[in-house]
This record gives sequence, C-alpha cells and structure tokens, in this order.
Amino acid sequence: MINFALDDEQKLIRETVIGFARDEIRPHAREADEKCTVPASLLRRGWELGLVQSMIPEEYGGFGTEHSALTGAVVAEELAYGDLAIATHLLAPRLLTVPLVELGSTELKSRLLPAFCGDTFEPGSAAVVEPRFDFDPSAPATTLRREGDDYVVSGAKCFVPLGSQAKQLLVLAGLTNGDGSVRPQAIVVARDTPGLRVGAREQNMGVKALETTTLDLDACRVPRDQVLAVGDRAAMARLANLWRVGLSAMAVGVARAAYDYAREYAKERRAFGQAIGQKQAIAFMLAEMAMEVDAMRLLVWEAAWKLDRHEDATREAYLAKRYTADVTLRIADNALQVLGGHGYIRDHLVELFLRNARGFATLEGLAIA
Amino acid sequence: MINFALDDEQKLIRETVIGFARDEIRPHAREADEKCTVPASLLRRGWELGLVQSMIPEEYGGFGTEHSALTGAVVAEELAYGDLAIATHLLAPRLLTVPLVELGSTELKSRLLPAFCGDTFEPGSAAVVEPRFDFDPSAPATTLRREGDDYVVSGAKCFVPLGSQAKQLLVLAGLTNGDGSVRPQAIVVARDTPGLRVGAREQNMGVKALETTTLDLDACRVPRDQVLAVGDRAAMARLANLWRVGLSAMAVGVARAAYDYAREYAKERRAFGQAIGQKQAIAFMLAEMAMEVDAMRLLVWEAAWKLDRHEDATREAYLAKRYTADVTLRIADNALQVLGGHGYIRDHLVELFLRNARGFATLEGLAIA
Amino acid sequence: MVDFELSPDIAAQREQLHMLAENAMRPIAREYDEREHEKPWDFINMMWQLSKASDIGPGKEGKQAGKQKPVDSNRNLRTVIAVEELSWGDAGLYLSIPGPGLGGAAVQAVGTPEQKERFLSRFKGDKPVWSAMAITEPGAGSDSAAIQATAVRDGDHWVLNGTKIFCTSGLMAGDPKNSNGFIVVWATVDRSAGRAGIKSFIVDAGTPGMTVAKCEDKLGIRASDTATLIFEDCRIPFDNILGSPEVPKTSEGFKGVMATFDATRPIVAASALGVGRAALDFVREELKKQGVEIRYGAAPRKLTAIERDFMDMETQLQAARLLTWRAAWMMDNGQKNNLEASMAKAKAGLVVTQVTQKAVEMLGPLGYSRQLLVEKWMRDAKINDIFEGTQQINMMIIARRILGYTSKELS
Amino acid sequence: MVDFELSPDIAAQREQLHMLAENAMRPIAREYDEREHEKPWDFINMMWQLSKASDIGPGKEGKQAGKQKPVDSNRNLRTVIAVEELSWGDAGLYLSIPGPGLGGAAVQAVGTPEQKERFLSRFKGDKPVWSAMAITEPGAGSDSAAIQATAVRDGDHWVLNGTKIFCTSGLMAGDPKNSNGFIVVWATVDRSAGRAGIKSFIVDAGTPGMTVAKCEDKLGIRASDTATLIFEDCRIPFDNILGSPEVPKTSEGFKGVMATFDATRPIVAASALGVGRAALDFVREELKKQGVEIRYGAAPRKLTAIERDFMDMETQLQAARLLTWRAAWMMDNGQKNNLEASMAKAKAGLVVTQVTQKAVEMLGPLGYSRQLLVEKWMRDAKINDIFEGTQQINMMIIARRILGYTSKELS
Repeated sequence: MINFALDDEQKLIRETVIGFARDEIRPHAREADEKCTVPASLLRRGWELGLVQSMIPEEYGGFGTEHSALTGAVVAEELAYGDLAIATHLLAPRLLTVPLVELGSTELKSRLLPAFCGDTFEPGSAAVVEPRFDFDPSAPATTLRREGDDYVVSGAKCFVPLGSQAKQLLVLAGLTNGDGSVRPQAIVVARDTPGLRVGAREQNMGVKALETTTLDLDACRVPRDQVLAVGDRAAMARLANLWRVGLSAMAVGVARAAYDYAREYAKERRAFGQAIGQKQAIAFMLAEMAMEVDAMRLLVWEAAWKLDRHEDATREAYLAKRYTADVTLRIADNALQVLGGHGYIRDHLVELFLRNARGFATLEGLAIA
Repeated sequence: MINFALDDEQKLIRETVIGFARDEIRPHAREADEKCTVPASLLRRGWELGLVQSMIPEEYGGFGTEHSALTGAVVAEELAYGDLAIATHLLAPRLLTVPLVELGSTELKSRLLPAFCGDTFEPGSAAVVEPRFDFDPSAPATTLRREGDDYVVSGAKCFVPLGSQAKQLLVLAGLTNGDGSVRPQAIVVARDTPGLRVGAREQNMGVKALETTTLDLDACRVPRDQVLAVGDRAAMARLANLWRVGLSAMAVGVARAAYDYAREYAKERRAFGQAIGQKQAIAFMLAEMAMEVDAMRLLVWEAAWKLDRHEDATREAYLAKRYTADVTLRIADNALQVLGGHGYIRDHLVELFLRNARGFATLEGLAIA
Repeated sequence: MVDFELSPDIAAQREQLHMLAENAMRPIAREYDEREHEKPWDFINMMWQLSKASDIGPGKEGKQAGKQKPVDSNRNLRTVIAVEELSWGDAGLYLSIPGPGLGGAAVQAVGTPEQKERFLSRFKGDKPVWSAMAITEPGAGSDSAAIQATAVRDGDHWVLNGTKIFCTSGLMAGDPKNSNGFIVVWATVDRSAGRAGIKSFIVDAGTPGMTVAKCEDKLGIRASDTATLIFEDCRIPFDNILGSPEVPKTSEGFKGVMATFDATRPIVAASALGVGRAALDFVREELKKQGVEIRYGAAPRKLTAIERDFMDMETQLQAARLLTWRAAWMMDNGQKNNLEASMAKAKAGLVVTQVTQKAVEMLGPLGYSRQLLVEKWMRDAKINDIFEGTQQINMMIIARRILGYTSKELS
Repeated sequence: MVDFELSPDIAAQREQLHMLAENAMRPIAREYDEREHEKPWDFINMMWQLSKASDIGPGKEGKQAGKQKPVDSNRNLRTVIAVEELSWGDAGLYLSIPGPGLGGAAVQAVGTPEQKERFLSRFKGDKPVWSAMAITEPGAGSDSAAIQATAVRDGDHWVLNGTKIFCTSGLMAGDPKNSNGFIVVWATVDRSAGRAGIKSFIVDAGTPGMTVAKCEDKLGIRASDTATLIFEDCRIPFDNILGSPEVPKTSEGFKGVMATFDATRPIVAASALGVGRAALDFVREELKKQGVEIRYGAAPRKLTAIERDFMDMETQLQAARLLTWRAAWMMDNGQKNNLEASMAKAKAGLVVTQVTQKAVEMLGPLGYSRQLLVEKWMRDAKINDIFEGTQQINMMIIARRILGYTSKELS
C-alpha cells in the first residue's frame, strides 16, 4: 500500500537529527575541514544521540531497536546535510556494529558489541576500498584463504575511516571459489592482529575532517568466527547494498545542503536591479536542484525499503548510488555557479560541498544504512 | 598557419549553394517529406549546379576540379540546411563517383564516370548499412570472397539511397583475412548483376523524401577491377572518414536550420508581455545552439582539412560524427521546445528537423564529403 | 510508514490494463499513427463498454481526478497507474479514449452539484462521450493570463467570442456528430482584471456559434485529435460558468482554476512514463536477444557504454515514476501538491523525451525504421514535454514555489 | 584557405613552453597549492628573466593582447597557445607570473601613447612587475554597470573611493613591497549616467589611500592572489584616466571598456584548455597502463563506458580549443570577435569544469587523493567557469548578439 510518509518514530528521530545537524554540526563544518579534524565535543554530543547504540540488542547493552535501513537513510541524509565528514565520523562505528548485529555469532557479538554501548564515542570502521584504479567491490584484490581452523587475510586497503582509532575493523576480502572466481567476504579484524599495519593519514580533496588511512594486511590470521556468514552470498550482497544506501542517503544530504545554500543566496543577492533568483537562468537551476533532491531521496528510500523487507535490493541500491553520485555533483557544481566568484571563496560552504560531492562516485563502504 | 577563412572559390560555391538551398530546397522541404519524394524539377536545377560533375576529371567529361573534402563539407552543410532528404538525394551520385575517381582503374572510370557528366541527374548510390542491431561498418557482415578472377559478394543491406534508381552501386563488404579477422572492402556492383535484388522502399521516421531501399546480394559475381583498392586499408579508412565528414557536415546544416528557425520564432513570438527570446530560459537555449553550431562546424572542418592533406583522419572524423550526431539532436529537440505546442505541429519545420536529426547517430555512408 | 508496494486491488487493475494495452492497443498502434485523423471506433466503443462495465479503465480517471477528498482514498494513485499502462499500450490511443478527460476534471473540481449532475451524468450513457478543455489561444501560448477570448453576460446567458487551439479531443467533445460532449472554455469576463477576470465556461457540443475549425497534423499522438475551436457570438446558459461570476480583487479565483492542473499534471507524467517504459522494455528485450546483459552491481569501470545507457534510462524513469506516484498520493491524502505535481510533470516530460530518443539510437538502423514502434514512441513522447505546461512553465512554477515569488516577481 | 596547422614559430614556442611547464611548474604545483598565500619567488624571477630574454613567454601576452592591429600578425593566437601550455603546467602558477596582465591589456587597448610609455615601460625593468584590473565590488558581482566606486575630479587629480574584490594579482600589483606595479580601477564619474559614467583609472602601487585589505582563501588557483582593495580618498593624477573623461550620451565608452574582454576572454578560455588537457593527458596515460585502449572508429555498440567517456572529454576539449583559436585568429585579423570570444570562454569554462570532474572519477580512489594532481586540476578548473564573466554572463552576451537585444532588452 503506497505510502510516502515516515512513521512517527522516524519523524521523531529525524527532528532530533535535524536540530543537531543545524545547531551543532553545520557551525563546525568549515573549521573541521580546514583543521582536518572533528572536535571532540561534537563526538560526545553526537554519541549521546544513541545513533550507534540504538540498534544493538539489549543483551549487549544497546537499546535493542530493530535495524531499519530506511531510518538509517533518514539519519544519514540529515547528518550529511550538516557536514559529510562529521557525519561519516559520527556514524563510522556502525560500519562495524551493523554487520556484527546482523551476521555475527553470539560469542563474537558479546565480545565486541558492549564496547559500543558505553558513554563515550567508540571508534569502529570498515576497510572496503582498495588503492587501485580498477577497484571492484564485488571482487576485492585483498585475499582471504582458509588455513586450518583460521583464515588468513592479505592485501592493501585505503579510505579506511578512523583507521588509527578503531580497535576492530570490518575488512572486505576476496574468497576464491573452486572455479577461480572471487566472491567478496566480510571479516572482523582486530587492529592489534599481527601483520596488520595502519598506514599514514590520507590527504584527499574532500571529506577532510574525517580521518582515513591506508591499511596493510600481511597474512593476518583471523579465527573462523570472525568471518561473517561464510559462503552466504545474499548476506554479502545485502551488506554491499547497505553501504550503497548509506552513502546515497548522504549524497542526498550534501545535495540538499548545496541547494539550500544556493537558494538562500539567490534570494539575498541582487544584480541588475533584482534578486538573482528572479533571473530564469538561476531560478531554473534551483528548480532542477529541488526536483532532483526529491527524486534522489525517493530512489534511496525505495532501495532502503526493499532492504528492510529483506529482499534483494542490488538493482535499486546500485542505481540509486550511481544516480545520487552524478546528480549530487551537478547540484553542488551549479550551487557554486549560483554564487559565482563568491562560491569559489572558502568564506562560503559551497566549494566544500563540491569537494565532498565529488567523492561519492568513488567511495564505497564509508557509510552504512 | 592557422586560418579559419574559406578561399575565394569555396566562398563562391557556398554563396551559390546558400541561394539554392534558400530559394529552391527549403520551400519544398515540407511537401517533399509528406509526399516522400523529391520533385524532379529540383533534381534538374540541382544537377545544374554541377556538384557531382565538378570533381570528375575532364577526360571522363567532368570539370576536373580537384576533390576537396572541405569544399564537400561546406556544400553538404548548406544543402542540408535547406533540407536533409533533398540534400542527400542530390548528392547521392557522389557516393559512387568520389570513390571511383579516387580509387577506380582507368578502365572502370571510363566505363562508369561519363554517365555522371550528362545534362540530367544520374542516380548513383552506396550500400553501406546493414539491417542489424550491431551493425559495424569496420567489419560488415556482407561477405566478399575471391573466386578465380572474380569476387563474389553476398549479404543484406539497408538504407540504400536511390536503391531502385541507381544503375551502379558502391557496396561495402567484409573481406576475411588469413587470421579470420574481417576488413571492410568497397566494390562497385551493377544493379543488373545476377543475384542482386533491390528490396522494397523503406519507411523511416525521417529523411522520408529520400528513397532508401534494402538490397539483397546473393552470390553476386563482380570482376576484379570493380573491387576498389584491394587490400589498401588506408584507402578504405579514408573512404569511411569521407562518409563520416559528409554526414557530420549535413548534421551541422540541420542543426543550424533548427537554430535559425527557433531564433526567428523567439524574436516574433510574445508571451508575458515580451518576446519569448527575452526570457533567459529561451535566450540561453538559443545561445547554446549558436555556440554549438560553430563548434561542430570547426570539428568537421578540421577532419575535412586532414583528409585533404591525405593524412589519417579517423580520430577527427569519428569524433566529429559522434559529436555532431548528439549535439544536433539536442539542438533540434530544444528548437522544438522553443516553439512549444507549435513545434509539435507539422505547420512548422522543427519537428521535421528533429526527425531528421535523430538519424545521424545511426546512418552511415549516406553522404560523402 | 513508507511503502512502495501497490495495494493488491491496484496491482490487479494494472495487470488487467496491461493485458488490454497489449492485446487491444499495440496491434492497432501503427495503423492509427499512419491513418492520421481517422478514429479507432472499435477500440473507442470497446473502451466505453469496458469503463461502464467495470470499475477499472480510463472512463473513471477524469471523473476521479481532481477530487481533494475522494471516496476511493487511492483514486489519484489508481489513475496514474492506469494511465501508465494504457500509454504503455499507445499514448495516442489512450488520449482518444472517451471520458471526462480534462473538461470533466474541471467540472469535478470546481463545478456545482447541479453542474456535476447535468454534465458528468452523460458519462454513464450507452454512447461514448468526450469532454475537453480549451485554454490555449493562437496569440498566447503558455501565458494563460493573456487570454483574449471574451465572455460577456447578456441576461441569463453568456456570449463567448474567441479562438482556441490545441484542444485535445476537441473534435470528439465539441462536434455533436461524435458525441454528446462538452468543452470547458477559458475566457475573460473583464480583461482589465487580468488573471482575476479569467473564468471557465461549459459549452455543449453543437452549441450554435462554436465550430471545430480544424485538427492539427502532428509529430505524434496522431490517434488523438488536437482541435482548433472558433467561438462567434456563442450563447450559453448563465449557469454554465464554473465557479463564481464575480471578479475578485485578487487572482485567487484564477489560482482555483489553475488548481485543476495539480490533478492533471501527474496524469500527463504517468502517460509519459508509459511511453518511456514501452521503449525501455523493448530495448531490454532486444539487448537480451543480442546477449547484452545489464550487470547491476558491477564496478563502474567494467560497464559497457550501452549497458550504462540502459541503466541511466531505467533510473531516470524510476525517478520520474516515484515523483509521479508521490504527487498522486499527496492528493489522495488531501495534501496540496502544486509543487510536487509540477516536479513530476517536468521530470517525466524531460525523461521520456530523452529515453525514447536514446532508445531509437540504441536499436541501430532498425530503431529509425517504421517497422518498429520505437520511432513512434519517440514522436509520441515529446508531447509530454509540452502540453499541460511546457518543461519551462513547470520549472517556473517550481521556482516560484521554492523561492516564494509571485508570477510578477518571476516570469 | 582553411588551415589548422600552427606556423613553425608558434609550434616551436609551444614546445619550449611545454618543457618549461613540465620542468619548472609541475614540480612545484602541489607545494604552492598547499602553501596558500606564499609566493613562488624563484619561479617568478625565472619567468621574469625569461620573458625579458626571449620573445616567448607570458611577459608578452598582456602587452600584446587587445591590439586590434598588432605588429605580430599572430599575436593573439600566439598568446592563447602559450597560455594553454603554461596552464597545462599549472593554472595557479600561470596566473602568478609577473607581467601586464589584465591591467596592462587595458592600457594597451585604450591608453594614450603617453600612458603606454609611462606604465608599460615598467615591464622592461629588472624586477618583476605586475598590473591588475579591479572591477568587481562586494555588492555588484557581474553587473559592471552597477559599480559604486566613485572618481571625483579635484583640480588636476581624481579622488577615488570604494571597495574592489576578486582582483587577480592585486597584491602583487598594488603593494609596492611586491612590485612597482599599478591597478586599473573601474569607477563611476557620474552614477546618474549609468554605464556611460563608468571610466577606468590607473592607480600606482603604493598610492596613498589605496590599501590591499585581504587575499581570499580559495578552492583552487591558490598560487595566485585574489585581493580586496580599498580606496579611501585615493588621489591620482588627472592624466591617469583611461580614455576620455567626458560622459557621453550613449554608453559607447562603456562598450569600449568592455571591449578589453574580447581580447582577454580567449586567454581565459586558453587557460581552461590547458588545465583540461593536463587532466586528459594524465587519464590517457593511466588508461594505457591499465590496458584500456581508445578505439577510434569502433561501432558505438562496442565501446566501453570509460572509453566513450574519454572520447567525449577529448572531443569537448577540442571543440573548445577550436572556438578559442578562432576568437584569437579573428582579433589577429582585425575582425570584431565579441560574440566569438564569449563563445570560446563559455564553452571552455564549462568543458574544463566537466572534464576535470570526470577525470577525478575515472581514476577511482586515486583520483580523489591529493597524491595526484588530478583533484587539484578539478579545483583549479572551476575558476574558468566564473571569472572574466561567469558562464551565465557569457551566454547572455551571446544571446544578446544573436538576438540583437540590448542589455535592457535581455538581462
């Protein structure tokens, strides 16, 4: 039965996050980008929202609310509206906890989840992307092979959020099938595992406030129960789709941030005796932004909804990610154009939105719905 | 030494063709499309311009002016500006004569060329396109094989201009190399060759006034000297590029026709108390058309210029054809949009420009520079 | 609670209409494109019987569109789903289907109970009946406020004068030989009042003084007539005015009239979606035959150009579809959807234009040939970027909404 | 006779500049992006010596740009070729090169012999000298006619007041610590006269009353300073006005001032091309390493997505390049190129923005990283879509030209 309205609980969460993004995140966006760090106070306040703890079952210390990709998408959009780097930092622990809750053994969960139910921000992470031109998340070059009761992981990763802080990381590796084909497999690896080396902090064009590092895995030995849902293709596909929906939702947030910024500027700024928003060339650009922000959100929601029904959402999630990456870039670029020369100056946030927007086509597994 | 100016002779030819396109072709464009035929009077008057005869050497009865792809591009653009279907009909004989003059044996030329130097329009044609989804001009499915002193051609063609009228046709076939790879090879085939069957007239979305037919070749035997420049890859590449430049130039003509039509309409038509051309949304569409028409022409001229220097122009000609096909479609579509509801009505020519414009991405070998 | 699944009854209706589109529309689609200005009477009569017999089908749409608080709480959604299926069959034939259409929608939206009884009851009869909306004038294009047609009160009559063009189904609704229909005509009762002076009037088919002057030759949707209507001292009963005869100080009344479009724009968007999906389905099948697979989830660098083109087309169509469903859903839920209706129309009109143009290209020489319907879909599709407000008009409406500008501040 | 081949001397100059770009600019490009607001003095001094020693190099551009009938009949073409090569090296460093720049171009275009002698001779000295153009104001973006800065005559002086922003090289040209340069300032002598009242004035570096208030933090081109200049009762000699002090009835004079842009817009376009080509060259190399070949001539259906993307980027850049060469060639041949200059600027600015953005994506994770220069090229590129008239301003100019509208009729 078609319905475009969030339920009351989702509306409530959204309201909370909207306020937090507006009052706490946005005011720090510029400084965080310039200083390449997220202020600790912000992490503390963000942690108090319980966005990480909420979906962890009560037996492990969480609130035990059922995981919903749609709710996750709503939260991700609103936080990213505040700032993408701060949003990805705040939600990074979920990169580990969500797969754990869904796929981890009871033993593994009771060993790792309680750490994420404390009073202070607990870093978590996932190592998905690889530093190669032809990186393919469906067939990672990082290898995973069985050795006795354990598994051994080897490979190189990049764009690992909070790489130097997370004590536990979810690593995406490739398990070679009998026919030589490779299938993706998620494993939990502790940072102190012998052979694991956290590389230098990366310097990227955007998302600068989020610490990302490279990661080298040199024959890291992991016990079998840290390999999640071995051989369960559907589970791994679902995981990839949760990543896609998470990042797509954040793209919508960034696009909306750029659109709102440009729209307000266009109403204020005057030229040729009018507000520039009264010029069709500007007005139509803004109209397209408004239309596409809504269109993108609906595509993301549809994919999230399908995930929440535990159906295969590969097509929807994949197409939503491609679409939001392209359109968000165009919107950010047009937003900068609306501001003209002022958009090129770091006094305004649109150039930051543009740098962040450009990341979506490349980034994978930096957020999860 | 960079120069963007045509020489005096080219300017003279262009002036003549501009006048002809404006006074003779354009007035017949709509009726020709509705009746699916080009009036004989137009063919007679067009023939008198000597566009076909000019580059045929004097010894065969022509004017003997040296063939220039650039001049050919200029002529093609201006004729197509008048109407694409009429232009392709008028220039169809060149599809045979140009390759003949460049690659034919003296014997073959003296046998076939004089027919194209008479007082009345002499149909000629080329059969390049094949009725298949994955048609590839660089590897035609139509086969050509050696048999004793002769060659034997078999296959099916479509989009053959003047298929039922041309006594001689240039046919593009695939000659299989030793390594099994196929290379394109042009051959001259007489319509009365046993095994050759001209199919029914095609019904297409656009270019309706030009008769195009299918063509079936069932083991057609052709003497060796009708196989042009056997094994000369460069010659065949040049031929393909001459086709590309010819069609690209016509695309520029169609784009310019649509742009001019929309611009004049926008100056006349009033809404909301102004000429609609005074609205940025319309004005900027027109500005983009003007800019792209010039950009397209320069790309086409560069490719033609390279062909006239007898250098390999594959990259330039191929890219120009792709670009002009895409941009001309967009321009025609925007031109229709400028006219709004009136553009959708056949009282105006823009819908015709749109239908014709859509053909360029698909058509090959329908014109030659 | 967000849900993207159609309710079982709507899903079932879609199934029925899909079969109808496939079996009754596709087979005659080409014929009535080539035989422009001839009417598919067998199809028309069949659709009329069908719409009376069952609760499904287009006969209902118009009657239902525009209701703010409809009996069927999914009426507008049901309509856009139905229209997509029928337009998947053939957009021109869909538009030729008898029923209230835009004219009826206007009566439904702003008519008095008496008017609804007097005019909408006809759609329950045995013979096909059409009604149409006449707004556009030769001089005025999209600028509804610049309407020149006049309505002058003369006792208990209105006297209409003026010329209307681009009236969809005007021939079927306005010529008594075709049906006992009516035309809703926009005219001004006080030109000095601008938008505020514009009212709509119901003119019965065959009313002396109203003549169907001509039907346009078009690029596409040729099964549907697009008529020019001329009004010369055309006298109609005073009661045939829709809404109040008063000329208010503000242009609120005009806004009311314009509100009809909030109901009809999603319907146009839905028709666009149907044409676009027809092309997409055909291309998908063709690619499959050619062994071209669409690898959802593949690394961007591994995609082929044609594979990515297909994905782009598919995504664009789905984006337009969700905007359309949302606009209809909002109306079903009594929410104002002026902004969302224009978004749906603008997006769907543009997307279907591009998708069908691309489809022709993707099919190579065959795509350009009239052997297949793809080239026809491209011609049919373009109208959706134009009527019920061009792309530009809808972008303007969106822009005014988001920027909070009046039509004076942004035009 | 149409010819697309560069003359041997220009080709040779391009070769030299390419080596210079590769060896002197690329190695320090990242450093001066990271160390914003620091100046590459070694590079600056080297370029100054170079431009004095040889006839090549950027030192000449400004001096040459704008001449309607130049001595060197290829001067403008030579300039755009040179600027593309230098910007291929690094756009920010190119903009930081000492020389007449826009200010000098204005003096060259409309200055008196005396003014040319007095101001342009400085560029022959031993120490690097910059000049700059100050037009934009905080309140008035692209709307040159709305300039608020005033110039009031006081005996044989002009007194300037106002604030100018986005002045490229304003710090180097306006601060005597950096060079014995000058700023060409746009100000109105009669606000009531609108465009007609706008004149340009030459202000020497260090003139009391002119202060460089700040330099902007930018998205890209960080090696080049973008200054804010404040004028408080800044007194300059009467003779420092460019052109006539009279306020004509028409805005012809203003048109004259604007004409400078006909010479400078192709130069901006050329700079855009250099950045775009840097990205394209890099992607080509990378694709080759990855075994991705670009198959020109292949059937459309056989192309990979990335292969087609590359072809599109390449074609777009070449289209922009040809428009740019044409605009320069026209000026070299004494033809008015106002329309063509705007076409070149609009096309090149848009194309390089899109090409560099795409390049980042095509290189995957590495493209987004500051290890490579690609992300920097994307940041640098965008300025070309903005300064010297934004994309929108240039489209407006084109539209006015083709439609024959005045700035009143289309704004």
